[in-house]
Amino acid sequence: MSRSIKVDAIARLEGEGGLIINVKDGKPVEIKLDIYEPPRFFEGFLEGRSYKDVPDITARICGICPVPHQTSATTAIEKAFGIDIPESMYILRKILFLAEFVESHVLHVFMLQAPDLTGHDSVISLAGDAPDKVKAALRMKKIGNEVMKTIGGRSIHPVNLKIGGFYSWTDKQALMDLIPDLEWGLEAITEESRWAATLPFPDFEVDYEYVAVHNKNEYGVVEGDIISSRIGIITEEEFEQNYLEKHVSHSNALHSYNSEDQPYMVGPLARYNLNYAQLGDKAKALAEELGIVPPLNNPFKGLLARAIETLEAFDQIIKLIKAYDPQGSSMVEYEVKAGRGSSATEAPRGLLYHRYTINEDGDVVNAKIVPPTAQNLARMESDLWQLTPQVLQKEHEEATLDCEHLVRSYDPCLSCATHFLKLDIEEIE
Amino acid sequence: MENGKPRVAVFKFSSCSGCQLAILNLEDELLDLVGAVEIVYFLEARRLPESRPYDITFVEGSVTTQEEVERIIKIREDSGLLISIGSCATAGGVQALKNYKDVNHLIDIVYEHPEFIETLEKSTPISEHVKVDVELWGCPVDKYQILEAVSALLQNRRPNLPEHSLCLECKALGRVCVTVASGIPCLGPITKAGCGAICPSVGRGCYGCFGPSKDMDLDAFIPILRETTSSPKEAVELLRTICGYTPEFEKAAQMILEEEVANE
Amino acid sequence: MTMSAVEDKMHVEENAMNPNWAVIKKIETETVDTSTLWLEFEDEEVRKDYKYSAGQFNMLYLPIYGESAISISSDPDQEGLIGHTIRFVGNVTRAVSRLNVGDRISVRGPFGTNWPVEESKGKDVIIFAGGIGLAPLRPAIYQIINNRKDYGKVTIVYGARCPSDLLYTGEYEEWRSHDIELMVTVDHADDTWDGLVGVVPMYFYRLRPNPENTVLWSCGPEIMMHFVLYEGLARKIPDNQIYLSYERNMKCGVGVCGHCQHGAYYICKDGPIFTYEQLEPYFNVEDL
Amino acid sequence: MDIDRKLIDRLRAVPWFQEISLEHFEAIAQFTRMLDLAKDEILFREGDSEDYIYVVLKGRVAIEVNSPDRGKLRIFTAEALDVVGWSAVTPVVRQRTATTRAVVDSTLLSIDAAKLQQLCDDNCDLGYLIMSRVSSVIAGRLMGARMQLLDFYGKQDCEE
Amino acid sequence: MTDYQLSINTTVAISKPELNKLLDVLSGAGYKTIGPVAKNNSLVYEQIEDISDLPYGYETDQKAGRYRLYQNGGSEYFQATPGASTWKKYLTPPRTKLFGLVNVDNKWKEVPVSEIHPKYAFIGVRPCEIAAIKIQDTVLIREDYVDTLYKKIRDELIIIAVNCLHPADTCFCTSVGGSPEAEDGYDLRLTELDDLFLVNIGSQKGIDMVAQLEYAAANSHSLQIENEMMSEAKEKIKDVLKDYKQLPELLMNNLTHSAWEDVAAKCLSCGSCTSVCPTCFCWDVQDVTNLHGTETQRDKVWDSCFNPTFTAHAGGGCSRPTTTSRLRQRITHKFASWVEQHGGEGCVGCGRCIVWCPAKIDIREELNILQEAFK
Repeated sequence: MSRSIKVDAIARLEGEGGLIINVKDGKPVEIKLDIYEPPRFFEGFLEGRSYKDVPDITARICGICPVPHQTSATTAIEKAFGIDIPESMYILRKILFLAEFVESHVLHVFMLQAPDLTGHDSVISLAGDAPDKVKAALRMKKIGNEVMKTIGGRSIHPVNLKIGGFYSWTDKQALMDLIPDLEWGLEAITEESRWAATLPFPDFEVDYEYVAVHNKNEYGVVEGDIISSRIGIITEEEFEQNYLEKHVSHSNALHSYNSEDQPYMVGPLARYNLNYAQLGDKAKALAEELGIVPPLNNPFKGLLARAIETLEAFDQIIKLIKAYDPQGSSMVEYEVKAGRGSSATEAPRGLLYHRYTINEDGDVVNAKIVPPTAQNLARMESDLWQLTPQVLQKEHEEATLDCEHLVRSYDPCLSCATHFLKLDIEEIE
Repeated sequence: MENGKPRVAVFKFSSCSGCQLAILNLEDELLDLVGAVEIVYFLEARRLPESRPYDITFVEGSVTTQEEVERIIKIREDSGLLISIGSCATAGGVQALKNYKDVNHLIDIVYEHPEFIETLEKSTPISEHVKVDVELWGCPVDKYQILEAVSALLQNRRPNLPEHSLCLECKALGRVCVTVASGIPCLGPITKAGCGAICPSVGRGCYGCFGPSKDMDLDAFIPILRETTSSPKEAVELLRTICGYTPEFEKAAQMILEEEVANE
Repeated sequence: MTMSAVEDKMHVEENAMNPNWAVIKKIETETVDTSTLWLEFEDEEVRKDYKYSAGQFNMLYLPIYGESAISISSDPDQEGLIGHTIRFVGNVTRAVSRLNVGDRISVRGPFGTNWPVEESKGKDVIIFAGGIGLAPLRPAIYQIINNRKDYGKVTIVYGARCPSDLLYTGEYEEWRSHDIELMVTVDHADDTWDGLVGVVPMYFYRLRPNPENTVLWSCGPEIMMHFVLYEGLARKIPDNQIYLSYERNMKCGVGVCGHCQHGAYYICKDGPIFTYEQLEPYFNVEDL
Repeated sequence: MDIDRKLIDRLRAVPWFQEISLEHFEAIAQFTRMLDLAKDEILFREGDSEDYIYVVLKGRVAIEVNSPDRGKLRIFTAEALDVVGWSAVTPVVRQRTATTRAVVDSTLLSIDAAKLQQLCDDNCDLGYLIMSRVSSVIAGRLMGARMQLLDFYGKQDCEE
Repeated sequence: MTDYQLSINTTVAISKPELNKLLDVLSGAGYKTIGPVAKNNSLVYEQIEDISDLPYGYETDQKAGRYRLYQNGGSEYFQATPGASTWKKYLTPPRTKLFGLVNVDNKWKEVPVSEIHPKYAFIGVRPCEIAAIKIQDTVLIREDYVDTLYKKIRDELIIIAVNCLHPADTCFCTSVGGSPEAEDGYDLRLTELDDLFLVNIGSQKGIDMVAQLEYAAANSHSLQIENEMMSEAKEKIKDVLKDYKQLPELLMNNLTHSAWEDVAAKCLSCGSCTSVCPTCFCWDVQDVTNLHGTETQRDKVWDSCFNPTFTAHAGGGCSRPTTTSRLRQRITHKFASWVEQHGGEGCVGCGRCIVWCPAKIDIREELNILQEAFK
């Protein structure tokens, strides 16, 4: 008996993709994530562009996580030029960065994944059942956006970040004015996390290799080394030697594999499991209260990691705003020179790696961008191979939803995946 | 139109999804909005089976593949009003930067197996393929312009969208002109208002993401741009950032390139 | 109500831009895209005080849609409803077209200059109107009829694009009965049309005005008025006896928003009706 | 030859003929006659030879051109004292380029164009007078045509 | 010096720090004190609470299309010439609510305007800016029309003028009948000398303010220095406009001259000049509605004769479709038709339109070119 689970267009994803699972005699024989995001060639058209344009152009890779792209690009190029930025700039970048975590995580938790766990087709119908919850989520999301807007002019593709610092300092008072809202957000996410912990997550556990940014001074997101649950800490420069994107025979998509040819996971669960110790007290206290201290190996529970990270983001933003002390020029002086630099940041959906080679005129010689979703793609497919037999006894619709839900729980950002290949959909008899 | 509520769809073409997110970023108005219209297709938020036809269709993204060419024609047939949102949809967007390069070369750079890549030579705006009723510019689109467009359609009036240059908006907001005060190149004088002059607000020049303003004057602008940029390359790249594929900005870039050739 | 709220309220009431509500009492369909709305102010005081002259206009405001300058087309000597003949071509007027009897609309006015109805007593009057341009002239026609013996020969040449575009067709016989020569012409005739064909200025050749004792009033598309003017001047009608009604993008009605400037004039305040003597310096200045 | 006094009086009453001497009126009257047209009766058709020039005395006469794609287009309605068929007395005589139809019962003076032209050729003073009158008719019609071209009132859906 | 009799036109001297006391007096009386602040490489009019907010030790270098603000190590608060900011942003703000309406049971009801506009005290108003405010007065407070909001703000306004001792190269107030020395229209007028401010009293309010300060009678030496510096300043301003008084006739008689095309060739049609002009007043009205069309707010917003929709017709098209026609409108309005409309020219010679034109159009030069061409 054969059966196909086919989702032409998975809803509630960033970007668009489909899913095909072909089953024969109770076992999956083929699983494909069909990414029909057309290629956009960022790495290609960056060639020859001035280094100055890179943050603005790479922001457009993804409307959901422009800040990590901007930050990875900026930091990588700053490394190529040997630029060190002072503390207050780092603080401002981190505030901007974490504000996007708030916006993106809240969007994912409440508007994209929560409908799966509450039996709704969308946040629109969820809003009918639980309007207060949705209103609270919208307000939290708005606060994240407001912080980004205050620093970057707008929350999607903000305009203030530049190589060597910022175009201008953000007025401290303008940020201080947001603190009451942020404090409200901190309370609200605590409350909503308690609710989230009660949601009926499917039983499903996988032994993952987690890979994330690791910063010895803090819960790493903006910059740091790379940590893996398999090989420990490596430098950013070593990333490309250990984790490769390549073609594999069973699929036409670019997949990332570790040096042992195994898929690995990036994203909130990876960060949470690897860097839990560096979370703030408030986050840890809530995690303990909810009984979700690592290890957390259920991909569906990425939602809970996101909730805790949102709390951590609110908490840190408040502290960082208070510590923010803009002085002097908003950008450091530097010299344009030939060089190569790479940087890894944590986009809300996982590790994002940029590497650039710049010539003496400041033009990009080549660019390499490894977005989180590309890295997770092989992992998602592996998970689906494992999940499918478990859900096959369910009604077709329900089984389909479970598979979709699994993909959604990764919060894949398909626009981000700058170089997926188009897959041919095959039906088996 | 069931229950008098217009059926609204949101479609994505080649893009970063940012303009769809702009809709979801209407936090204060979102619940009101979904109450006023019936959102029948908006993949980033929900999917309903059998959603055609649509009264109001928003299209994000540009056309970069043959599949997209065919899809937009179909969507046009299914749609009452078609509104393109964001500069990918109105101008070809950032991915139109590939339009200046050999597409096969680009494929070679990015992909190991070029034979699997299906793409068109150029990234093109929606209006190059089908009739578009309203264009909302910006990268991303301004969420309040989306709201204004929906309000206007619901109320059967003309949407209030500025066509004038960014300079008017910038000055009304009390921003300091970066070209005059700091000698920074700025596309403001030839760019449509609507963004809130955010770039001059942080002390940088406009990079034209809201597209060309109406009745602007390239002959007068090119000398200023050349004077404020250090090289023709910088001037051309500024024009070719987000909306470089618009006829106006493309003409401006050509004028600079031709001038450079003439000077050599 | 707190003190400051009272002050704010006063501020609202004083403001010249504030709405002044009127109710639509009657709607007469004139053509496929033109109707006459008959309005009555809600406020009795306003109703009593409201006086206007032939050729003046009001700013009609429909919330959400905006404001539009509409000339008054009713008889200034008659108390009661105020008529506005509106062609539904713009954002505001198309919204007005969807209104019904009993709906409210705001009316600011009256604004602008008027036809020299009083000053022209004792003279022959020639009126050239085109399309919707007959609307602001109708009040003057009524006033002439009201005092017909005070005027000499009265001639009206009225044209529209096609017979179905003609306004006030039901009143022509009445006008003619008051010893008014009325020529009606259309650009595009159909088979049922047995009247004149051609644009109005062309018919100037049929008139034999005594230039010194003639006033010429014209309202219609600007290009039409220009040709009327040329014909009038060719027949030696003095500059200050030729009156043209101009139209520009009028917003405030009181000559302060700057939109309707034409040379040194604010059309809304110094016009809309000008003598050619006034307009002469700007005549044929392109895109002024 | 009998001189039709009544006809001369009609001619003299036409403003168009002002300043013409009695002698010339008598000559013109020789080749002028009164013509009654019933409603919808055709005076001449497009393609007819140009033989007469007319002056409308009473009623209304429409001048219409037929266009294959737009149908019948009326370009002028002549009323009392208007001149119709002026092209018949211009130097180049073509066939009629328009159709003329009475839209109400009408009376016209019809003047033999060839004879009028001959008369003009023989009498330069009269010829000048007639030709300047013809030219002002042409100028008027030309202006009218031009203005119609401008489409003053803009495009609208008309029940044509 | 309590025995000193203060009256209008008295000049006293105060120490520079005493300006802080004046700010306190004003804010104590409920005034929002606005003055020049160095920001984003320019001077911007913003709220100031302390004299340290003022651009101390700054000067400017300006010419067509260029404004540079830099510190010169000097010790003056008011040496730097103002930037693009004008006082009109407080007197006729870029967007003001005229009224709000809410639809209740299919009937529109007015919602009173609830914005409270503060009482302003402007610190450091230049003589040309006083002239500009006077011009706006003639436009907005007339027999047949009163802009009530403007009048309200204006009636309560306190003007602390400052004489221009360091006019910029783009200044041409003397060419249009002005002077770097404020003659009237202020409550107090400051002249900044090395170590003190000379304060001339222009109104009863001015007397009341000075009475609360530590002041001394201005000595003749200071007054002499003031005089000399004013003369120097006046000399520094080049009298560049030829036949200024002939302009109305000359411009209006040559509306169709081809020279307009030449002048407009450089123009971007961006509207910057009208935005920074302290006398430009054109505005538009817009309805801002809610989604369901049940609430609307009617706003008055700045407009510009360079806005493509400025002369738009209801049925499509516009009266001034070209850059030339729009620039001609601006120039003829400022220098010609304004006289007929409002009894005087619309230009005060502040030079903002020159400095802040990205295309470097210098109105003085352009007027001279036009004059040459029209002769």
